[in-house]
Amino acid sequence: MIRLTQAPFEPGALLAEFSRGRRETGAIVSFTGLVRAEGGDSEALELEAYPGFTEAAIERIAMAAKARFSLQDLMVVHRIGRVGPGEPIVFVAAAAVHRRAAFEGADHLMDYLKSRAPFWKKSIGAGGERWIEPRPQDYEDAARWDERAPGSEPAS
Amino acid sequence: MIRLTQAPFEPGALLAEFSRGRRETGAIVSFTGLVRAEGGDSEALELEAYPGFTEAAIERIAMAAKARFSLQDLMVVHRIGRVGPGEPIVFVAAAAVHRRAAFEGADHLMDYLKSRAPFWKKSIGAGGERWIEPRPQDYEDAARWDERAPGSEPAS
Amino acid sequence: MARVLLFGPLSDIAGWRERTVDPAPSTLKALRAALSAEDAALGEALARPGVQAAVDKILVRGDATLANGAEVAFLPPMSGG
Amino acid sequence: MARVLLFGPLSDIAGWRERTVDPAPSTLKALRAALSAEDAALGEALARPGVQAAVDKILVRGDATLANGAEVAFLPPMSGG
Repeated sequence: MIRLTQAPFEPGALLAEFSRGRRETGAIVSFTGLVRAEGGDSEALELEAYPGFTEAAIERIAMAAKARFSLQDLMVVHRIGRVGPGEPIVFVAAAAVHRRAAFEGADHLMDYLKSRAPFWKKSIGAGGERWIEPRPQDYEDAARWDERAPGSEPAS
Repeated sequence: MIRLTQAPFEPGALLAEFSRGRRETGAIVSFTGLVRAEGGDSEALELEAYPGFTEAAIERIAMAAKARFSLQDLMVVHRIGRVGPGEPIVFVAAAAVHRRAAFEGADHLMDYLKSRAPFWKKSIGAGGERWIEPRPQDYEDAARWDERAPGSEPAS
Repeated sequence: MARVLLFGPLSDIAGWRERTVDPAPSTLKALRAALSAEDAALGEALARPGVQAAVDKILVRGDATLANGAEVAFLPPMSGG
Repeated sequence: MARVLLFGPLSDIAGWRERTVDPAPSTLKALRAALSAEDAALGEALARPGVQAAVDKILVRGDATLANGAEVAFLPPMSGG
Protein backbone atom coordinates (compact mmCIF):
# COMPACT_ATOMS: atom_id res chain seq x y z
CA MET A 1 0.00 0.00 0.00
CA ILE A 2 1.53 3.29 -1.20
CA ARG A 3 0.06 6.53 0.15
CA LEU A 4 1.13 10.17 -0.34
CA THR A 5 -0.42 12.51 2.19
CA GLN A 6 -0.54 16.26 2.79
CA ALA A 7 -1.72 15.67 6.37
CA PRO A 8 0.56 14.76 9.30
CA PHE A 9 0.49 11.09 10.34
CA GLU A 10 1.17 9.20 13.56
CA PRO A 11 3.59 6.25 13.12
CA GLY A 12 1.98 4.20 15.90
CA ALA A 13 -1.43 4.38 14.21
CA LEU A 14 0.11 3.22 10.91
CA LEU A 15 1.92 0.29 12.57
CA ALA A 16 -1.33 -0.67 14.34
CA GLU A 17 -3.12 -0.64 10.97
CA PHE A 18 -0.34 -2.64 9.28
CA SER A 19 0.08 -5.27 11.99
CA ARG A 20 -3.61 -6.02 12.62
CA GLY A 21 -4.66 -9.62 11.98
CA ARG A 22 -1.25 -10.81 10.75
CA ARG A 23 -1.57 -14.34 12.05
CA GLU A 24 0.91 -15.82 9.52
CA THR A 25 3.52 -13.07 9.86
CA GLY A 26 6.57 -13.75 12.02
CA ALA A 27 8.29 -10.36 11.72
CA ILE A 28 7.30 -6.76 11.10
CA VAL A 29 9.89 -4.00 10.70
CA SER A 30 8.83 -0.38 10.56
CA PHE A 31 10.86 2.70 9.75
CA THR A 32 9.81 6.25 10.60
CA GLY A 33 11.78 9.21 9.27
CA LEU A 34 11.34 12.56 11.01
CA VAL A 35 12.45 16.13 10.29
CA ARG A 36 14.81 16.93 13.15
CA ALA A 37 14.05 20.21 14.92
CA GLU A 38 17.74 20.90 15.65
CA GLY A 39 16.87 22.97 18.70
CA GLY A 40 14.70 25.33 16.67
CA ASP A 41 17.34 25.95 14.00
CA SER A 42 15.86 23.60 11.44
CA GLU A 43 13.66 24.71 8.62
CA ALA A 44 10.47 23.29 7.25
CA LEU A 45 10.66 21.04 4.22
CA GLU A 46 8.46 21.36 1.17
CA LEU A 47 8.07 18.15 -0.81
CA GLU A 48 6.84 18.03 -4.35
CA ALA A 49 5.68 14.81 -6.01
CA TYR A 50 4.33 14.12 -9.51
CA PRO A 51 0.93 12.65 -8.65
CA GLY A 52 0.42 9.28 -10.31
CA PHE A 53 4.01 9.06 -11.53
CA THR A 54 5.54 9.13 -8.02
CA GLU A 55 3.20 6.47 -6.59
CA ALA A 56 3.76 4.26 -9.66
CA ALA A 57 7.55 4.55 -9.30
CA ILE A 58 7.39 3.63 -5.59
CA GLU A 59 4.95 0.80 -6.35
CA ARG A 60 7.40 -0.68 -8.88
CA ILE A 61 10.28 -0.68 -6.42
CA ALA A 62 8.01 -2.02 -3.66
CA MET A 63 6.90 -4.93 -5.85
CA ALA A 64 10.52 -5.71 -6.72
CA ALA A 65 11.50 -5.60 -3.03
CA LYS A 66 8.57 -7.85 -2.14
CA ALA A 67 9.78 -10.48 -4.60
CA ARG A 68 13.47 -10.07 -3.79
CA PHE A 69 13.08 -10.40 -0.01
CA SER A 70 10.02 -12.72 0.02
CA LEU A 71 7.95 -10.14 1.84
CA GLN A 72 4.31 -10.81 2.64
CA ASP A 73 3.35 -7.15 2.56
CA LEU A 74 4.70 -3.60 2.42
CA MET A 75 3.36 -0.20 3.41
CA VAL A 76 4.77 3.18 2.37
CA VAL A 77 3.34 6.47 3.60
CA HIS A 78 5.07 9.67 2.52
CA ARG A 79 4.26 13.26 3.36
CA ILE A 80 4.08 15.80 0.54
CA GLY A 81 3.74 19.56 0.81
CA ARG A 82 4.99 21.42 3.89
CA VAL A 83 6.50 19.27 6.68
CA GLY A 84 7.44 21.07 9.89
CA PRO A 85 10.38 20.47 12.27
CA GLY A 86 9.81 17.43 14.53
CA GLU A 87 7.19 15.90 12.23
CA PRO A 88 7.31 12.40 10.70
CA ILE A 89 7.90 12.58 6.95
CA VAL A 90 8.03 8.91 5.87
CA PHE A 91 6.82 5.58 7.22
CA VAL A 92 7.70 2.17 5.79
CA ALA A 93 6.65 -1.23 7.13
CA ALA A 94 7.56 -4.71 5.91
CA ALA A 95 6.00 -8.03 6.96
CA ALA A 96 7.71 -11.39 6.46
CA VAL A 97 7.91 -14.90 7.84
CA HIS A 98 11.40 -14.34 9.28
CA ARG A 99 13.07 -11.27 10.69
CA ARG A 100 16.05 -10.94 8.33
CA ALA A 101 13.75 -10.55 5.32
CA ALA A 102 11.65 -7.92 7.11
CA PHE A 103 14.74 -5.92 8.13
CA GLU A 104 16.31 -6.09 4.69
CA GLY A 105 13.06 -5.25 2.90
CA ALA A 106 12.44 -2.10 4.98
CA ASP A 107 16.10 -1.06 4.85
CA HIS A 108 16.26 -1.50 1.07
CA LEU A 109 13.04 0.38 0.46
CA MET A 110 14.20 3.32 2.61
CA ASP A 111 17.52 3.54 0.79
CA TYR A 112 15.61 3.73 -2.47
CA LEU A 113 13.12 6.28 -1.18
CA LYS A 114 15.90 8.53 0.16
CA SER A 115 18.00 8.53 -2.99
CA ARG A 116 15.96 7.74 -6.09
CA ALA A 117 12.26 8.26 -5.46
CA PRO A 118 10.60 11.00 -7.55
CA PHE A 119 10.36 13.75 -4.96
CA TRP A 120 11.77 17.26 -5.12
CA LYS A 121 12.48 18.75 -1.77
CA LYS A 122 13.34 22.21 -0.57
CA SER A 123 14.08 23.65 2.84
CA ILE A 124 12.22 26.80 3.76
CA GLY A 125 13.55 29.08 6.48
CA ALA A 126 14.37 32.63 7.44
CA GLY A 127 17.26 32.53 4.96
CA GLY A 128 14.98 31.73 2.04
CA GLU A 129 14.40 28.56 0.10
CA ARG A 130 16.94 25.98 -1.05
CA TRP A 131 16.50 22.82 -3.14
CA ILE A 132 17.99 19.71 -1.54
CA GLU A 133 19.87 16.90 -3.26
CA PRO A 134 20.43 13.46 -1.68
CA ARG A 135 23.51 13.24 0.58
CA PRO A 136 26.45 11.22 -0.83
CA GLN A 137 25.68 8.77 2.01
CA ASP A 138 22.19 8.24 0.54
CA TYR A 139 23.66 7.20 -2.82
CA GLU A 140 26.14 4.89 -1.08
CA ASP A 141 23.37 3.32 0.99
CA ALA A 142 21.31 2.69 -2.14
CA ALA A 143 24.30 1.24 -4.00
CA ARG A 144 24.66 -1.46 -1.31
CA TRP A 145 21.73 -3.25 -2.96
CA ASP A 146 22.93 -3.14 -6.56
CA GLU A 147 23.40 -6.56 -8.13
CA ARG A 148 26.97 -7.77 -7.94
CA ALA A 149 28.91 -10.25 -10.02
CA PRO A 150 28.80 -13.74 -8.44
CA GLY A 151 31.67 -14.25 -6.03
CA SER A 152 32.30 -10.55 -5.44
CA GLU A 153 32.39 -9.32 -1.86
CA PRO A 154 29.43 -7.40 -0.48
CA ALA A 155 30.13 -3.77 0.43
CA SER A 156 30.42 -3.41 4.20
CA MET B 1 13.30 0.96 28.63
CA ILE B 2 13.14 -2.82 29.21
CA ARG B 3 9.76 -4.35 30.04
CA LEU B 4 8.71 -8.00 30.53
CA THR B 5 4.96 -8.48 30.40
CA GLN B 6 2.51 -11.34 30.96
CA ALA B 7 -0.21 -9.38 29.16
CA PRO B 8 -0.58 -9.14 25.36
CA PHE B 9 0.61 -5.87 23.81
CA GLU B 10 -0.24 -3.93 20.66
CA PRO B 11 2.86 -2.91 18.62
CA GLY B 12 1.24 0.27 17.31
CA ALA B 13 0.57 1.53 20.83
CA LEU B 14 4.21 0.87 21.79
CA LEU B 15 5.53 2.70 18.71
CA ALA B 16 3.20 5.61 19.48
CA GLU B 17 4.58 5.72 23.03
CA PHE B 18 8.19 5.49 21.83
CA SER B 19 7.94 8.06 19.03
CA ARG B 20 6.03 10.75 20.92
CA GLY B 21 7.84 14.09 21.23
CA ARG B 22 11.05 12.96 19.47
CA ARG B 23 11.86 16.32 17.95
CA GLU B 24 15.60 15.63 17.66
CA THR B 25 15.27 12.09 16.29
CA GLY B 26 15.68 11.56 12.56
CA ALA B 27 14.98 7.81 12.41
CA ILE B 28 12.99 5.25 14.38
CA VAL B 29 13.12 1.55 13.54
CA SER B 30 10.77 -0.90 15.23
CA PHE B 31 10.72 -4.66 15.14
CA THR B 32 7.74 -6.79 16.11
CA GLY B 33 8.06 -10.56 16.39
CA LEU B 34 4.90 -12.66 16.31
CA VAL B 35 4.06 -16.31 16.91
CA ARG B 36 2.87 -17.54 13.50
CA ALA B 37 -0.44 -19.39 13.59
CA GLU B 38 0.57 -21.74 10.73
CA GLY B 39 -3.03 -22.23 9.71
CA GLY B 40 -3.99 -23.48 13.16
CA ASP B 41 -1.15 -26.02 13.36
CA SER B 42 1.08 -23.92 15.56
CA GLU B 43 1.28 -24.34 19.28
CA ALA B 44 1.34 -21.81 22.06
CA LEU B 45 4.70 -20.80 23.50
CA GLU B 46 5.48 -20.62 27.18
CA LEU B 47 8.32 -18.26 28.06
CA GLU B 48 10.17 -18.35 31.31
CA ALA B 49 12.42 -15.51 32.47
CA TYR B 50 14.48 -15.05 35.63
CA PRO B 51 12.95 -11.85 37.01
CA GLY B 52 15.59 -9.24 37.71
CA PHE B 53 18.37 -11.25 36.05
CA THR B 54 16.73 -11.29 32.60
CA GLU B 55 15.97 -7.57 32.56
CA ALA B 56 19.52 -6.79 33.77
CA ALA B 57 21.04 -8.95 31.02
CA ILE B 58 18.93 -7.23 28.34
CA GLU B 59 19.71 -3.82 29.84
CA ARG B 60 23.46 -4.50 29.57
CA ILE B 61 23.24 -5.45 25.90
CA ALA B 62 20.92 -2.51 25.22
CA MET B 63 23.39 -0.07 26.80
CA ALA B 64 26.24 -1.56 24.74
CA ALA B 65 24.15 -1.29 21.55
CA LYS B 66 23.25 2.31 22.40
CA ALA B 67 26.93 3.22 22.62
CA ARG B 68 28.03 1.11 19.64
CA PHE B 69 25.42 2.49 17.23
CA SER B 70 25.07 6.02 18.74
CA LEU B 71 21.42 5.45 19.51
CA GLN B 72 19.39 8.11 21.28
CA ASP B 73 17.02 5.62 22.88
CA LEU B 74 15.93 1.98 22.90
CA MET B 75 12.77 0.16 23.95
CA VAL B 76 12.42 -3.59 24.51
CA VAL B 77 9.11 -5.22 25.42
CA HIS B 78 9.03 -9.01 25.75
CA ARG B 79 6.14 -11.30 26.58
CA ILE B 80 6.63 -13.93 29.28
CA GLY B 81 4.27 -16.77 30.22
CA ARG B 82 1.84 -18.21 27.68
CA VAL B 83 1.84 -16.58 24.21
CA GLY B 84 -0.81 -17.79 21.77
CA PRO B 85 -0.62 -18.27 17.98
CA GLY B 86 -0.86 -14.98 16.08
CA GLU B 87 0.20 -12.90 19.09
CA PRO B 88 3.14 -10.46 19.23
CA ILE B 89 5.91 -11.80 21.46
CA VAL B 90 8.64 -9.16 21.24
CA PHE B 91 8.88 -5.47 20.33
CA VAL B 92 12.10 -3.51 19.91
CA ALA B 93 12.45 0.14 18.89
CA ALA B 94 15.59 2.20 18.28
CA ALA B 95 15.83 5.98 17.82
CA ALA B 96 18.82 7.69 16.20
CA VAL B 97 19.83 10.78 14.27
CA HIS B 98 20.32 8.83 11.03
CA ARG B 99 18.57 5.78 9.64
CA ARG B 100 21.52 3.39 9.31
CA ALA B 101 22.19 3.55 13.07
CA ALA B 102 18.53 2.95 13.89
CA PHE B 103 18.34 -0.07 11.55
CA GLU B 104 21.58 -1.59 12.82
CA GLY B 105 20.71 -0.99 16.47
CA ALA B 106 17.32 -2.72 16.21
CA ASP B 107 18.70 -5.54 14.06
CA HIS B 108 21.58 -6.16 16.45
CA LEU B 109 19.37 -6.15 19.52
CA MET B 110 16.96 -8.63 17.95
CA ASP B 111 19.76 -11.00 16.99
CA TYR B 112 20.91 -10.92 20.59
CA LEU B 113 17.42 -11.39 22.01
CA LYS B 114 16.72 -14.35 19.73
CA SER B 115 19.94 -16.23 20.48
CA ARG B 116 21.43 -15.24 23.83
CA ALA B 117 18.86 -13.55 26.05
CA PRO B 118 17.98 -15.38 29.28
CA PHE B 119 14.64 -16.88 28.30
CA TRP B 120 13.61 -20.53 28.31
CA LYS B 121 10.91 -21.33 25.86
CA LYS B 122 8.70 -24.32 25.27
CA SER B 123 6.01 -25.07 22.74
CA ILE B 124 2.76 -26.43 24.14
CA GLY B 125 0.38 -28.33 21.90
CA ALA B 126 -1.74 -31.44 21.54
CA GLY B 127 1.46 -33.49 21.25
CA GLY B 128 2.72 -32.32 24.65
CA GLU B 129 5.43 -29.88 25.62
CA ARG B 130 8.86 -29.39 24.07
CA TRP B 131 11.73 -27.08 25.07
CA ILE B 132 13.05 -24.96 22.19
CA GLU B 133 16.66 -24.07 21.41
CA PRO B 134 17.66 -21.22 19.10
CA ARG B 135 17.79 -22.14 15.38
CA PRO B 136 21.30 -22.39 13.85
CA GLN B 137 20.28 -19.29 11.83
CA ASP B 138 19.81 -17.37 15.08
CA TYR B 139 23.40 -18.10 16.15
CA GLU B 140 24.68 -17.12 12.69
CA ASP B 141 22.69 -13.89 12.78
CA ALA B 142 24.12 -13.03 16.21
CA ALA B 143 27.67 -13.87 15.09
CA ARG B 144 27.43 -11.20 12.35
CA TRP B 145 28.04 -8.60 15.05
CA ASP B 146 31.05 -10.18 16.72
CA GLU B 147 34.15 -8.02 16.64
CA ARG B 148 36.44 -8.86 13.74
CA ALA B 149 40.13 -8.33 13.19
CA PRO B 150 40.78 -5.09 11.26
CA GLY B 151 40.83 -5.71 7.51
CA SER B 152 38.80 -8.91 7.65
CA GLU B 153 35.71 -9.13 5.46
CA PRO B 154 32.28 -8.87 7.02
CA ALA B 155 30.12 -11.96 6.76
CA SER B 156 27.48 -11.50 4.06
CA MET C 1 -2.62 20.94 -27.35
CA ALA C 2 0.02 19.56 -24.96
CA ARG C 3 0.23 20.05 -21.19
CA VAL C 4 3.71 20.79 -19.90
CA LEU C 5 4.67 20.25 -16.22
CA LEU C 6 7.85 21.43 -14.54
CA PHE C 7 9.12 20.03 -11.25
CA GLY C 8 11.58 21.10 -8.57
CA PRO C 9 13.99 23.92 -9.46
CA LEU C 10 12.78 23.97 -13.09
CA SER C 11 9.55 25.74 -12.10
CA ASP C 12 11.55 28.37 -10.18
CA ILE C 13 13.62 29.06 -13.31
CA ALA C 14 10.60 29.25 -15.62
CA GLY C 15 8.31 31.07 -13.22
CA TRP C 16 5.52 28.59 -13.95
CA ARG C 17 4.69 25.04 -12.96
CA GLU C 18 2.16 24.02 -15.57
CA ARG C 19 1.02 25.38 -18.90
CA THR C 20 -0.45 24.32 -22.21
CA VAL C 21 1.20 24.62 -25.60
CA ASP C 22 -1.36 24.85 -28.38
CA PRO C 23 -1.15 23.32 -30.92
CA ALA C 24 0.95 20.47 -29.55
CA PRO C 25 4.36 20.21 -31.20
CA SER C 26 4.65 16.88 -33.03
CA THR C 27 7.69 15.70 -31.07
CA LEU C 28 9.38 16.17 -27.70
CA LYS C 29 12.35 17.70 -29.51
CA ALA C 30 10.08 20.28 -31.15
CA LEU C 31 8.48 21.06 -27.77
CA ARG C 32 11.92 21.62 -26.21
CA ALA C 33 12.82 23.95 -29.09
CA ALA C 34 9.57 25.91 -28.67
CA LEU C 35 10.09 26.31 -24.91
CA SER C 36 13.72 27.27 -25.45
CA ALA C 37 12.81 29.89 -28.06
CA GLU C 38 10.48 31.57 -25.54
CA ASP C 39 12.82 31.27 -22.53
CA ALA C 40 16.53 30.60 -23.16
CA ALA C 41 17.26 30.04 -19.43
CA LEU C 42 14.59 27.34 -19.25
CA GLY C 43 15.86 25.78 -22.49
CA GLU C 44 19.34 25.57 -20.99
CA ALA C 45 18.02 24.10 -17.71
CA LEU C 46 16.03 21.44 -19.59
CA ALA C 47 19.19 20.39 -21.46
CA ARG C 48 21.23 19.85 -18.26
CA PRO C 49 22.43 16.33 -17.51
CA GLY C 50 20.06 14.43 -15.23
CA VAL C 51 16.92 16.22 -16.42
CA GLN C 52 14.51 13.53 -17.59
CA ALA C 53 11.29 13.83 -19.57
CA ALA C 54 8.09 11.81 -19.11
CA VAL C 55 5.33 11.64 -21.69
CA ASP C 56 1.97 10.64 -20.23
CA LYS C 57 3.79 9.65 -17.01
CA ILE C 58 6.23 7.31 -18.80
CA LEU C 59 9.93 8.23 -18.83
CA VAL C 60 11.30 8.62 -22.36
CA ARG C 61 14.90 8.67 -23.52
CA GLY C 62 15.77 10.70 -26.58
CA ASP C 63 12.93 11.96 -28.74
CA ALA C 64 9.27 10.89 -28.76
CA THR C 65 6.22 11.78 -30.79
CA LEU C 66 3.52 13.74 -28.99
CA ALA C 67 -0.16 12.96 -29.51
CA ASN C 68 -2.68 15.75 -29.16
CA GLY C 69 -3.49 16.09 -25.43
CA ALA C 70 -0.12 14.64 -24.35
CA GLU C 71 1.16 15.45 -20.87
CA VAL C 72 4.89 16.18 -20.87
CA ALA C 73 6.75 16.46 -17.56
CA PHE C 74 10.33 17.64 -17.15
CA LEU C 75 11.94 16.06 -14.09
CA PRO C 76 15.21 17.40 -12.67
CA PRO C 77 17.39 15.04 -10.58
CA MET C 78 15.16 13.58 -7.88
CA SER C 79 15.89 14.53 -4.27
CA GLY C 80 14.41 11.43 -2.72
CA GLY C 81 12.05 11.73 0.23
CA MET D 1 19.38 -21.07 54.39
CA ALA D 2 19.86 -20.79 50.61
CA ARG D 3 17.14 -20.42 47.96
CA VAL D 4 17.66 -22.58 44.89
CA LEU D 5 15.94 -21.79 41.56
CA LEU D 6 15.82 -24.06 38.53
CA PHE D 7 14.96 -22.82 35.02
CA GLY D 8 13.84 -24.37 31.76
CA PRO D 9 14.16 -28.16 31.44
CA LEU D 10 15.98 -28.40 34.80
CA SER D 11 12.74 -27.90 36.72
CA ASP D 12 11.06 -30.63 34.66
CA ILE D 13 13.86 -33.02 35.61
CA ALA D 14 13.79 -32.13 39.31
CA GLY D 15 10.02 -31.81 39.63
CA TRP D 16 10.43 -28.47 41.42
CA ARG D 17 11.20 -24.95 40.42
CA GLU D 18 12.22 -23.34 43.70
CA ARG D 19 13.17 -24.64 47.14
CA THR D 20 15.25 -23.77 50.16
CA VAL D 21 18.23 -25.68 51.48
CA ASP D 22 18.68 -25.16 55.20
CA PRO D 23 21.30 -24.65 56.49
CA ALA D 24 22.96 -23.10 53.42
CA PRO D 25 25.97 -25.08 52.18
CA SER D 26 29.11 -22.97 52.47
CA THR D 27 29.98 -23.18 48.76
CA LEU D 28 28.29 -23.65 45.38
CA LYS D 29 30.23 -26.91 45.02
CA ALA D 30 28.83 -28.20 48.30
CA LEU D 31 25.30 -27.18 47.23
CA ARG D 32 25.69 -29.10 43.95
CA ALA D 33 26.88 -32.16 45.92
CA ALA D 34 23.91 -31.94 48.31
CA LEU D 35 21.39 -31.63 45.43
CA SER D 36 23.10 -34.48 43.57
CA ALA D 37 23.02 -36.75 46.64
CA GLU D 38 19.25 -36.27 46.88
CA ASP D 39 18.54 -36.56 43.12
CA ALA D 40 21.19 -38.13 40.88
CA ALA D 41 19.33 -37.22 37.65
CA LEU D 42 19.30 -33.55 38.68
CA GLY D 43 22.96 -33.74 39.70
CA GLU D 44 23.84 -35.05 36.26
CA ALA D 45 21.71 -32.38 34.51
CA LEU D 46 23.39 -29.60 36.52
CA ALA D 47 26.81 -30.86 35.41
CA ARG D 48 25.97 -30.76 31.69
CA PRO D 49 27.95 -28.34 29.49
CA GLY D 50 26.19 -25.02 29.04
CA VAL D 51 24.46 -25.06 32.43
CA GLN D 52 25.46 -21.87 34.23
CA ALA D 53 25.01 -20.86 37.86
CA ALA D 54 24.12 -17.43 39.20
CA VAL D 55 24.57 -16.41 42.84
CA ASP D 56 22.39 -13.47 43.86
CA LYS D 57 21.66 -12.89 40.14
CA ILE D 58 25.36 -12.71 39.17
CA LEU D 59 26.78 -15.41 36.90
CA VAL D 60 29.67 -17.27 38.53
CA ARG D 61 32.25 -19.53 36.92
CA GLY D 62 33.70 -22.37 38.95
CA ASP D 63 33.05 -22.37 42.67
CA ALA D 64 31.76 -19.57 44.93
CA THR D 65 31.11 -19.13 48.62
CA LEU D 66 27.47 -18.87 49.64
CA ALA D 67 26.36 -16.39 52.30
CA ASN D 68 23.36 -17.24 54.43
CA GLY D 69 20.25 -16.22 52.49
CA ALA D 70 21.99 -16.58 49.11
CA GLU D 71 19.86 -17.09 46.01
CA VAL D 72 21.36 -19.67 43.67
CA ALA D 73 19.93 -20.13 40.17
CA PHE D 74 20.85 -22.88 37.74
CA LEU D 75 20.43 -21.75 34.13
CA PRO D 76 20.41 -24.24 31.26
CA PRO D 77 21.36 -22.99 27.76
CA MET D 78 19.16 -19.98 27.03
CA SER D 79 16.58 -20.29 24.27
CA GLY D 80 16.40 -16.63 23.45
CA GLY D 81 13.06 -14.92 23.12
